[in-house]
Amino acid sequence: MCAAISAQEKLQAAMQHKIVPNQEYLLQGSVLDSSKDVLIHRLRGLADNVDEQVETFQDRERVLTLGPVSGQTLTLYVRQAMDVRPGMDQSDTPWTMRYIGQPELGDKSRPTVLRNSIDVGCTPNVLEFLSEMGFKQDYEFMCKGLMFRKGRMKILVYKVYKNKTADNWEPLSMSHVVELSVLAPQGHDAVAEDVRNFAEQLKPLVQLEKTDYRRL
Amino acid sequence: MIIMGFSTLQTFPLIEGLTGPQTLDVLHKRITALGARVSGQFVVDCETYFSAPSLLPGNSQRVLNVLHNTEEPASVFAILEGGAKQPVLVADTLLDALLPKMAVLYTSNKKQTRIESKGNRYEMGDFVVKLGSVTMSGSFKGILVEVCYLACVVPALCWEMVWEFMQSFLGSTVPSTLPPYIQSRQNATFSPTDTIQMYLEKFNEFRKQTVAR
Amino acid sequence: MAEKTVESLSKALDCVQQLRTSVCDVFRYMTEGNSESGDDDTQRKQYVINLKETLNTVTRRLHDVEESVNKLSVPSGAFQLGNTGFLSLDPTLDMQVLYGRLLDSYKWTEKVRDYSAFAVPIWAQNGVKRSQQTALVRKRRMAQTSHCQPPQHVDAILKTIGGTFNGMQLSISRPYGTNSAVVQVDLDHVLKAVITFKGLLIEWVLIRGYDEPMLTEDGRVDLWTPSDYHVFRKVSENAQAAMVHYYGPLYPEFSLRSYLTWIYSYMKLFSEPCVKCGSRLLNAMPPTWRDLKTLQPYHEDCKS
Amino acid sequence: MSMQREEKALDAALDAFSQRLNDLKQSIGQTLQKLEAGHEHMSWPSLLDSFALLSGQLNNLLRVLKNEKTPLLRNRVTLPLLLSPERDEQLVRLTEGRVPAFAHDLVPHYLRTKHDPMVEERLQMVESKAASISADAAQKQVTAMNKVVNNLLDTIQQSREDWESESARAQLSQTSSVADTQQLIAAIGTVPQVNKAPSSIKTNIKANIQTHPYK
Repeated sequence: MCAAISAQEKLQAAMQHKIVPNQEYLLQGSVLDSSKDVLIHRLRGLADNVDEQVETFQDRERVLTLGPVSGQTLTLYVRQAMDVRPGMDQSDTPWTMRYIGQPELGDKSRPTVLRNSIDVGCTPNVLEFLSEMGFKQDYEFMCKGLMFRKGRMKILVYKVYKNKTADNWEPLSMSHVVELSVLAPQGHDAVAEDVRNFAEQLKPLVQLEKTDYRRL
Repeated sequence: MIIMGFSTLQTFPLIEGLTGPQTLDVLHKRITALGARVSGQFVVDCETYFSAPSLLPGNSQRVLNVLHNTEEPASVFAILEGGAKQPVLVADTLLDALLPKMAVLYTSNKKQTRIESKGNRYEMGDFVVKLGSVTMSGSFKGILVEVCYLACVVPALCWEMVWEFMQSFLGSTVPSTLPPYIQSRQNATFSPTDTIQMYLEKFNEFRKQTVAR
Repeated sequence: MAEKTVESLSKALDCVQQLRTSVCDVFRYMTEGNSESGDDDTQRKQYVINLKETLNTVTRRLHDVEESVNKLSVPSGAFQLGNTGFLSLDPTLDMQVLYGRLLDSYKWTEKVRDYSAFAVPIWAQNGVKRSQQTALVRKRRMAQTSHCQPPQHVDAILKTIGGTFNGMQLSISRPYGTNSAVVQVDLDHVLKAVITFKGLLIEWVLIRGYDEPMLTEDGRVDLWTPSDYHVFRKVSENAQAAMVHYYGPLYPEFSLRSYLTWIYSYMKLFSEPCVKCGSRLLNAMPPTWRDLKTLQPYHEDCKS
Repeated sequence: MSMQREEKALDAALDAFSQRLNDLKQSIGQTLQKLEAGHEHMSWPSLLDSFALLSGQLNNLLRVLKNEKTPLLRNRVTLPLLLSPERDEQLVRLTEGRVPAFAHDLVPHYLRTKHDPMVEERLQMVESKAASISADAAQKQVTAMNKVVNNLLDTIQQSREDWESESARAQLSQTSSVADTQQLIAAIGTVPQVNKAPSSIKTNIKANIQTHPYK
C-alpha cells in the first residue's frame, strides 16, 4: 500500500530536484510610442504566435510590503487581470501574487539578469488576506499591452499607467516597456543565451539590457 | 471552484482499553462490514507560522496556518487567525515555495507545530469516509473521522441522513446536532475551504489538550 | 392464366400416369405369358391379340401425353431476378454463392408476402378487439397534435405549470430546432434535471446533482452524460420509468403537470425517511423512489 | 630495408586514407538520410551544417593525399588478379552489399583511373578551343575582364557606403529612450528592497524565545 504523500513534501522534492521553474532570466528596455508599431510588426514576424491573434492583457498590479522586522521586508506584487475574457465572470479572473528576489546582474559574461520569481495563483480575497497579515500597499499601477511567445521565451510590450485618484489612470512617459523573460528551473543557464540572441534581433529598435537597479 | 459535497468532522474517543491503532482497526472492521471499501490514503496536514513580535501595531499577533489536503492536491489553504476576521486564502502549491521567503516575518518551528491527520479513505455509494490518526510532532494525539456526502452541497438538506450513516459505524459518539462550525452556515453551499476550516478547528483542539496520550 | 397452366399441367401429369400404368400392364401381361398348357393355336392367337390390344392402349396413351405436353406453354427462359442475374456470372468464387442466397431470400419474402396476404382477411374477420380502440378513434385524431405545438404555446404552458412549484425553476432553451424544447429544472439545492420535449410530449429526462455541470464544453445543454453520483443515476432511472408512466398524449398538459409534481416530490430527497422501513439510508442510498400515486418516498428495495 | 620502410609508410598512408574515406562515406550517408527522412522538418542551417561537415572531411582527405609523408600513390599500380563472375560473400560484406562479385562488367568501372570517355571528349574540345586563341588575344580578354570586375566592385562598394550612411541616419531617428526606460522600470517597481540581511542564526534564536501560544 503506498502511503499518501502530502503536497508539501512533493513540492519540496520538486525543489530539491530543481524542476520548479522559479528562476527568471530577464532583459528590459523600452520603445517610444511612435515606434511601437514597428516593434510589434517585427515581433509578429519573429515570435511563435504568428497565425493566431496576438494575446493582449491588462493587469492591475498592487505592490505590498510587509515589515520591516530586523531590517527585513517582503514585497509582493499582487496582480489582477482586468480584461474579462468572453464567457468568464469578473470573479473568475485569476489573481496572482508574485515574489521577486534580489536580481543578480553578474559580470559581463552573463547575458541576462537572473532573479528568483515565484508566481502563486490564488483566490480574489488575497488583498484582504495580505492586509490582515500586516502587508501595507506601497503603490499600484496598471499594465496594458501585448504578449508574444518564442519557445519558452515570453515577450511583453506594455504601457504603464499610474493613478492619482481612484479611477483616473494616466499613462506614464511616452514609451512602452519591453520585457524579455524566461522562467526556468535552477541551473538552466543555457536559456539565457537564447534571450540575448533574441534581444540582438530587436536592435537597434529597442535596446534590451540588464537593468542595474542600483543606478535607478 | 470545485464543490465537493458536504463533509462533517468529529473526534472519535479511544475505545476503553484499546490503543489508537487498535481502535482504528475496530472502526475499519465496522465500516468494511457495512460494505465500504478502501479507496486509498489521505493526509490533511497543517503547518503554523507566527508573526514576528514587532510586525503588527500594538504587538498583536497573527497566526498563519497553512494546510494541505490530498483531496485537493493542487491547492494550498492558508488561514489567518488572531485578527478580527479569519480569512481563508486558497492558492496553488507554489505558495509553499513562497513561505520560506518570509521566514523572519512569519516564523515557524516545524518540529513542534506540524500536525496532521492521516489514514485510510473509504468509499461507499456516494459517501466518503476518512479515518485519520492525528499526530503532532510525531506523537499520536487521537482519531479524527471525516464523513463526506458527495451528492449534496447544502448541510441542512442532508444532515439527518449523514447523521444516520455516521451512527451506523460510530455509534453513540455522534453528536445529535451539527458541528458548531457548520451550524451557522447550514443553508449555504459547502466548499472545500469549509472542510479545511473544520480540520483547523479540530487541530487546534488537539493542540490545546494538555494530556497527550 | 396461371390457373390454366396449372390445369393443363395436372392433366398432362395424369396422362403420364396413365401411360405408365398401361406400360406396366404390357409388361405384366408378358411376364405372365401363356399360362394355358398345350399349344392350341387359337389360344396362342388370342394371346397375341390381347398383347396387341394392350400395346395399342400404350400408343394411345402416349399420344395423349404428347398432346397435353404440346398444350403446355414453353416457360420463358431461365428464372431470373432482373440484373441480379449477372451476379451468378461473377467469376469470383465467393460471389457465386451470393446469387443462390439471393434467390432463397427472394423465395422467402415471396412466401411471407403470400402468407400475410392470406392472414389479412382472416384477421380482419376475427379482429382482437382491444378495449379502447373503438372508444378512442375520435379522440386520438384530436390528440395527434400534442407532439407538434407552436413554441410560444409550449413556453406559455411550461411557464404557467412551472410557476406553481415553489423552489423549482424551469429554464427553456431550444438548441435543436423550434419543435423540441430542452427544459432545465433546478429543484432547490437538491438536484437538476434536463427534460427534452417534442411539442408537449416528454422525450427524455436526465437527473444530475446540484453541483454538476449542465452544459457541455462547447456551451450546449448536455442531454446525455449521466451523473457521477450513484443516487442521481438511480433517480434518473426512476424518472425515466415515471416518464413512461405519465405518458399521455391525449391530455399533454395534465400529464406534464403530473410529471413535474412527481419530480417536485424529490424536494426532500436527502431528508425524508422511507415510509416502509422508516430509515433514511439503505445500502448507503436515500429513498430514491417516489410512489407514482401517493408520491411517498421508498427505498429502491422497499418499493415493491 | 628501405623497401620495408616504404612498405610501412604505404600501409600507414592507406590506413589513414581509408579511415578518412570511411568518415566521409558515413557523413554522406547521414546527409542523405536526413534529406530523405527528415526533409519536412529540416532547417536550412542544419543542411548547411551537413554540407560544411562534408567539405571539411573532403579537405582532410585531400590533405592526407598531399602530405609529404604520403608516398606517391600515382606510382603504384592496382591490378586485378582474379576476376570471377561468382558471388563472393566476403566482398559483399566488405562493400556493404554494393558489389556482389568481382566480375568483368564491374571491375573496369571500379578501377578506372581516367575520366569517363564522354567527359574526356568534352575536356578535349574546350582545351582545343582555348589553344586556338593566340596569346595576345587571350591577354586582351583578361585585361578587359579585370576592368569589368573592378568596375563592378567599385559600384558595389559605393552603394554599400550609401546604404550604411542611410541606416546610420535611420539610427539617428530615435526609437527608444534610456530615460524613459529607467523611469518605467523604476515605476513597475522591480527595485530591490533594502536588505540589511540579518544573519539567519539570529532570527532563529528570536523564533525560539518567542512565547508559543499552544504550549
